[in-house]
Amino acid sequence: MQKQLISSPLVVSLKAATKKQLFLPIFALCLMLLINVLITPSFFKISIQNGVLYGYTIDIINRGSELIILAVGMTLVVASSGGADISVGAVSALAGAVCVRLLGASYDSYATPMLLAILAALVAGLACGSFNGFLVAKLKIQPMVATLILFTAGRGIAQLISAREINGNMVPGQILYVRMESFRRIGGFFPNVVIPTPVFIAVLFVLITYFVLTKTAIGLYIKTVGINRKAGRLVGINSVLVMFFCYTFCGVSSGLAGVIASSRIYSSDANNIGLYMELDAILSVALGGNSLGGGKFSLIGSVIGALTIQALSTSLYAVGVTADQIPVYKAIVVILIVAIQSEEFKRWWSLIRLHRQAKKAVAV
Amino acid sequence: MDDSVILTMKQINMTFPGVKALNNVDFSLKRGEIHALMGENGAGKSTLIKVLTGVHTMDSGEIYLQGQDTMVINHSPKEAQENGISTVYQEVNLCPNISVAENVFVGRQPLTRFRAVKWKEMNARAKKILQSVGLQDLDVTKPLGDYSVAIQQMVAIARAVDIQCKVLILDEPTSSLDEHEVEKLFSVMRKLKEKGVGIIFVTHFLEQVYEVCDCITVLRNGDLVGRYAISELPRVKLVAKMLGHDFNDLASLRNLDAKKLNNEESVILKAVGLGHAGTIHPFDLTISKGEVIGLTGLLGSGRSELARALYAADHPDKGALHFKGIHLKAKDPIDSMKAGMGFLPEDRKEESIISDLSVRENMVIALQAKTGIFKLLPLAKQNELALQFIKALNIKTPSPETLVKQLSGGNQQKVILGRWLITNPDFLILDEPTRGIDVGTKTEIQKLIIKLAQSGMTIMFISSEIDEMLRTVNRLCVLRDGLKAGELVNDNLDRHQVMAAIAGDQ
Amino acid sequence: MKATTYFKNKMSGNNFLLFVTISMFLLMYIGGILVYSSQGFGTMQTFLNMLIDNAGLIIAASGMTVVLITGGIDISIGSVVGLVCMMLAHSMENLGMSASLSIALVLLFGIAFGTLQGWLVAYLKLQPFIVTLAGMFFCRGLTAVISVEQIAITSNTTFLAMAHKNIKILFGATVNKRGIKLYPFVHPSVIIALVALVCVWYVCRYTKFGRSLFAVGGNEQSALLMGINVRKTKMLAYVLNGFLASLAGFVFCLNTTSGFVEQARGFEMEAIASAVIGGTLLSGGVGTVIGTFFGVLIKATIETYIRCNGTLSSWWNKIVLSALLCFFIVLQSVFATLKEKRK
Amino acid sequence: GASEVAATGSDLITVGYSQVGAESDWRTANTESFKSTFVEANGYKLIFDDAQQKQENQIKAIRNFIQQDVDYIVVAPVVETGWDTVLTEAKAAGIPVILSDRMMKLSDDSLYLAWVGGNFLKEGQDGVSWLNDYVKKAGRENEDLNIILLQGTIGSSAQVGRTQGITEGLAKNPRYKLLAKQTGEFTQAKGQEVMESMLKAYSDIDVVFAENDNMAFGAIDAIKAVGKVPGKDIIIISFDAVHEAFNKMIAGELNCAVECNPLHGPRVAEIIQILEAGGKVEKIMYVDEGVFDTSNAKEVLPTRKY
Ligand SMILES: Nc1ncnc2c1ncn2[C@@H]1O[C@H](COP(=O)(O)OP(=O)(O)OP(=O)(O)O)[C@@H](O)[C@H]1O
Ligand SMILES: Nc1ncnc2c1ncn2[C@@H]1O[C@H](COP(=O)(O)OP(=O)(O)OP(=O)(O)O)[C@@H](O)[C@H]1O
Ligand SMILES: [Mg+2]
Ligand SMILES: [Mg+2]
Repeated sequence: MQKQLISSPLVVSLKAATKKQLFLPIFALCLMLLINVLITPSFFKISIQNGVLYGYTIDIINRGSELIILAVGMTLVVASSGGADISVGAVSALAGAVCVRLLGASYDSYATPMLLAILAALVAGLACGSFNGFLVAKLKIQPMVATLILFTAGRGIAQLISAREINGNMVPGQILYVRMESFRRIGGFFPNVVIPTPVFIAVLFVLITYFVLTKTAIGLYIKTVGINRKAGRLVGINSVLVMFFCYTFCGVSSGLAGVIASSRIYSSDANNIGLYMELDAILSVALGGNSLGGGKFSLIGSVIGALTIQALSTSLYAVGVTADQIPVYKAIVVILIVAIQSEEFKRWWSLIRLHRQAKKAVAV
Repeated sequence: MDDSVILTMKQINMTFPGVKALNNVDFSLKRGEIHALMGENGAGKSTLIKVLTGVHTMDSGEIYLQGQDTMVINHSPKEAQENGISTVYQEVNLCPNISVAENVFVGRQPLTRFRAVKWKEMNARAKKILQSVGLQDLDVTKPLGDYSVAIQQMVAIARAVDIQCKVLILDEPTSSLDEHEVEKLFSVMRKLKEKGVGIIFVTHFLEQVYEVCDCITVLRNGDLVGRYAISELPRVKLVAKMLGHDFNDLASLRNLDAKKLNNEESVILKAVGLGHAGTIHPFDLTISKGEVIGLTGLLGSGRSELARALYAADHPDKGALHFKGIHLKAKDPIDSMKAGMGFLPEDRKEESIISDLSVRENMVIALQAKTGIFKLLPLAKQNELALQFIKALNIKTPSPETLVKQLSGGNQQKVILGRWLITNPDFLILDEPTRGIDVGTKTEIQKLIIKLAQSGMTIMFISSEIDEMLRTVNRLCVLRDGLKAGELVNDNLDRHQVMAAIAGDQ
Repeated sequence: MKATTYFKNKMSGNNFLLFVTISMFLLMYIGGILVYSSQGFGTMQTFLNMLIDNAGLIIAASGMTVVLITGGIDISIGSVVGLVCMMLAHSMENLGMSASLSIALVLLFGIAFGTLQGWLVAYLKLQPFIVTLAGMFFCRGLTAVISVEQIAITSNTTFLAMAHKNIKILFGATVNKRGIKLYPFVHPSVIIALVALVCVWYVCRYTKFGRSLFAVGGNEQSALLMGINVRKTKMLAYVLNGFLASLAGFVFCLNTTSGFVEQARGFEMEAIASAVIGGTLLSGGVGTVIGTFFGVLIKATIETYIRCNGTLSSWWNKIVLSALLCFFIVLQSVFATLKEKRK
Repeated sequence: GASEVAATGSDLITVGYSQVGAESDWRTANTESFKSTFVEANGYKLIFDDAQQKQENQIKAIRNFIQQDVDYIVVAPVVETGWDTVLTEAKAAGIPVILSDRMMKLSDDSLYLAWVGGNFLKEGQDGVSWLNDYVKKAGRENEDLNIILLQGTIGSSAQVGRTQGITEGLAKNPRYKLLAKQTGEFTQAKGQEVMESMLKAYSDIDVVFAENDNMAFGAIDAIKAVGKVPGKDIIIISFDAVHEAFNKMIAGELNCAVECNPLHGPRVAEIIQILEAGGKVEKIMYVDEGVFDTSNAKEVLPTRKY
């Protein structure tokens, strides 16, 4: 045994392990895309129209950007605390509202410089995230319950922020519009760039997160805290801080998603930005092969999960399933994917195979 | 076949990913027999038991029970219980959230005619059963989690003993018990034996084997070494069979350079009136560099609490601690670690093992935390450290990337020990480090402790085994009811003197 | 002396949270009477309205509690309630089924759906959150498949009679501004809810199955090794919950006598919040339906505050509601930590 | 039962208003209209309740109004059905009920006194007749027009009424071809998403009907994204006529917005005054609604209250 261990190079086994976890999510995504091609032959067709890339696949990646960003944040939250942050959708709406309100509705200038407004939105997300983090990490309130507070309040605050002057008084609950073209570039295209900006942002965000997780020990800390908080404390990890970090990070990612979403519609729609996104984000994490019980996680898995979900929605739209009925198909596909990924299914599968082999052997 | 055989296992094979845990193992048990199952850590003892009780599915093999002509395969512990096999598993496997009484009776509560649980009767019966194993006035309505590991262990035993069975399996039940409780357990076992129950007993304490067992089966690396009557296998031979080679006896070991240490200038740690409300009364303690100090006392006397207070695992609310000449105001373990302490806690499952992480990650985590979050140890370095200590501690694992939860209990303990050695602390607290560790390794660990002390590390050693302590420590600190009751210098102590000091009737 | 130790024992562990919940409710309720007496807060009917309005929630939250105790979660119940309403409306209005047949049908559906989810969770070991999230999508979508239009129950007289039945309580009558004497009343749904609550309480407290729920929630591995059929227990928890969700749907439908796609959206969150306020832990192993019942009442009290205030806009409504929720949860956590410290 | 109303105690008339929520600008304008009408200065006390788009909350609110013993209950129902039980309770307590915005389907019409609201069906028809006029003016009468309909949330009365009005109106003209209808759930983002896929599926679209302004804004973006000019290449007609819609019309991106007037408060106050005076009221009362397009947007905008 000793020999075996020395002879098996670590790197190889590491790669094998990650491959194993990612194999099924990737497989599911590919299957999803394959079905799409069968239904819509032009699915993979990408053309350049009006100076930008155009096609179903581009739509999926573009529309999926916010989901990817949210899924990344959600992954860390789930890994460190074994619970989900259900406030991400509402926080996105809130951050979007902050950004739009600061930018103002003028046709020829911003009320606040754009970068500053975006920064403010991210700070708003960060504040919400740290509020959640404080409740979960410090006060030890169960994640879903703690985040339920902002889940309810977030849109209320967003509406409060979305105030506009009507006949002399500020009336909240309005949809505010940004009239400056340059703001739309965040959710659209930069001049002479063929790739949608959200895709850039999402890729950059994933890369930075990945970099942080692999170049510092935070990834290891998160896993440790997610698996055994007490043990983590005794080996010198401040679990409160780690969880706090994860929730705050998730808040920032919600803020970023909110900025993109509001830039797409260049307005602050407190009611609809990020609506039900928390569910999709949690689903992405699960479809990526991650356990919702916390502990080990794969960031890339979640990204693939997010793409799978977006591909699913886009293709259901493409087939012409009505919006109300989409959930039925979504449910079935999701259950199939997670069932195939489950340990138990693998066990059954191998049992069946063994059985067959045994039968064959008898027959021979 | 012999009429009195109640359990036969034949040609049992069991494979885990990367490990052949059992290889054609045979086992049989007679009526009224106490049968010791022996072997090193990772020999396959627990696996054999789990295969028998349906926790694991074996690859191949046959199991027969008396009174049933056909082969029996238990698909679940429930089925095993119904087939008359009652088990105490190695790690305490009870539910901390429900009451003690419920833990004893869950799944078999006394019911009224309308199938309603009779709470009063259940509590009363639980109380009686617990008394029979020596737990007087325990509040059986309190959640089990409120009690210490030892008590939980006794509750688990009480539960198993109470289940009407033909076969009783005890997988290292004594690892967290003190002598008094062990005695109680033995008397219960003897009673059951008289009733004709066959008992499988796993332990790493050789004396206990010779005290109660009739018969020994030895496993090594998943292979059956043999089955022996107790009389034909003296201690030395047993150890040799377990290890597969001869073995220099423990008695030869002794930490000899004890006295020369107690001079003031080499004091490394000094606690003045340190205490933590509710667990340990304020105490004074001075420890010199290179010393091995033992903590001794009865169950629940506060040994762990004292250690935890020193390490700031429970932030002490009274007194002061001077460590390496500075006033250490540690709020959290990390502060103590940075100052140069290490702490191997008592409850492996709850407080040490990070079950879903690999052996490597489990080993380097403490050093990583000490180094700081932004200075990730390079993978090569992590690997090097892990391999070094896997070798040094002789940890049985297919690879450093194996998940630590897949190791046997004893090997998990070694991983944790390795975790702290990697941080190279000045002062290392070991709370029951040898729990569940086989004789061979135990000696290794004791030797290691002495060696580390000689090389300048200061060690606090807590163990329920007095002999082990006497062999390794320079000084013994006696605790009673959360109070530091006195100190004994280990010049020529024997166990009787220590026992007397613990009991408090000098 | 004896009494205090008895009390101390009762207060230990998880009873403590229940105690906190009940006292909080009483405090809040009395506070409400003091502040909003002119808005009719103190009348008996206001209290009964809390029960009438939340009859469905009481049932669904009880079911949720059972699932939470096992360490699971079920976020599909809102959709199940919506679907059940739609099925009832569709079967009685469009298919002309009798009330009893449709009710039996939807209850059966609840059991079947609970079984399916339970099987996926317990036997296929899928994560409960994901399974029931898919269940939520599925039921909501199915509701839309049956009909995207609202269906009102107008022709089934048995059902309507049941829905409109007022069970009068013959004391505590009030006379309103218009000189009309109003007796306090409840709807049959309240009786159903309370009976269901007591049944679930009994099951949890006094049956083997009920006790196994706690063991499984406390530590699944240990429960398995102690000889509990973990998979069956978990599955049954979901079956029971599925049944209760459909019963809640039926009760809900008595209140609204119609089916439409958006009905009972977010109901699961209310159920979870009620259970948690009532001292149930999402991590499993701890909880009582009595606590959950008071959780529902606390939520109802908070809502009644907001209604009696009568000036809050939508946004302030949301913010105040969650601020109160936050206040409550934090207070609960502070109590729990204080107690932990004392130990 | 209105004559039973006795002026007792305080002389303020308490009105309980159960509002749907704050899901759109239209809705907040509607709320504002109530809040500014039923003020103490006018002799009212308003008890406002926001149902957060949930019928069950409205039912709870009505029960609460009965407990608070209000003089009038005004409900803007989330949905049309399912009100019998609670309105029976209100009737038993002798409190008159006035409906706003949406209608209720009730087994017994005596459960409410009056209804005030817009006429969705007529709005739909107005939209089509505007198109008829526009086509005539532009001289495109003999052209086949391909039309896309972006529907609101399916089942909502605005969607049902407008869809009916539009589809019936379009069916009258054989030159109009309704290519597809799909719901954009009344939101800008969904509207854009649906329009994008429509533009992929159909290369030649002439007219888009969006059942509210927000979806129209989304559609405008989707159209711009493929390089077409909204308002010129594709005619866009939307409903509600919120503030921003006027800006879009001024910019020429939106051709027409059919008004859906949210200012119901004064109308309801009128009814209450008549009832208080012991008079009779009509059961159904529509609010005035106009049609605006690029030609008059600029003049109208400053006069808009929402
Ligand atoms: N769940 C598991 N997955 C993979 N391997 C396992 C698992 N459980 C045990 N093993 C392996 O099987 C072998 C036998 O382990 P087992 O627990 O039976 O040892 P043991 O004799 O009980 O040792 P100890 O005295 O330390 O308890 C070990 O090498 C261990 O690594
Ligand atoms: N018989 C008992 N009844 C009730 N509580 C007990 C009993 N024995 C111990 N305890 C509790 O368990 C706690 C744990 O004790 P602790 O772990 O410090 O003991 P220890 O001396 O380290 O012994 P060991 O490590 O062998 O269990 C004690 O603080 C005490 O409150
Ligand atoms: Mg073992
Ligand atoms: Mg101890």
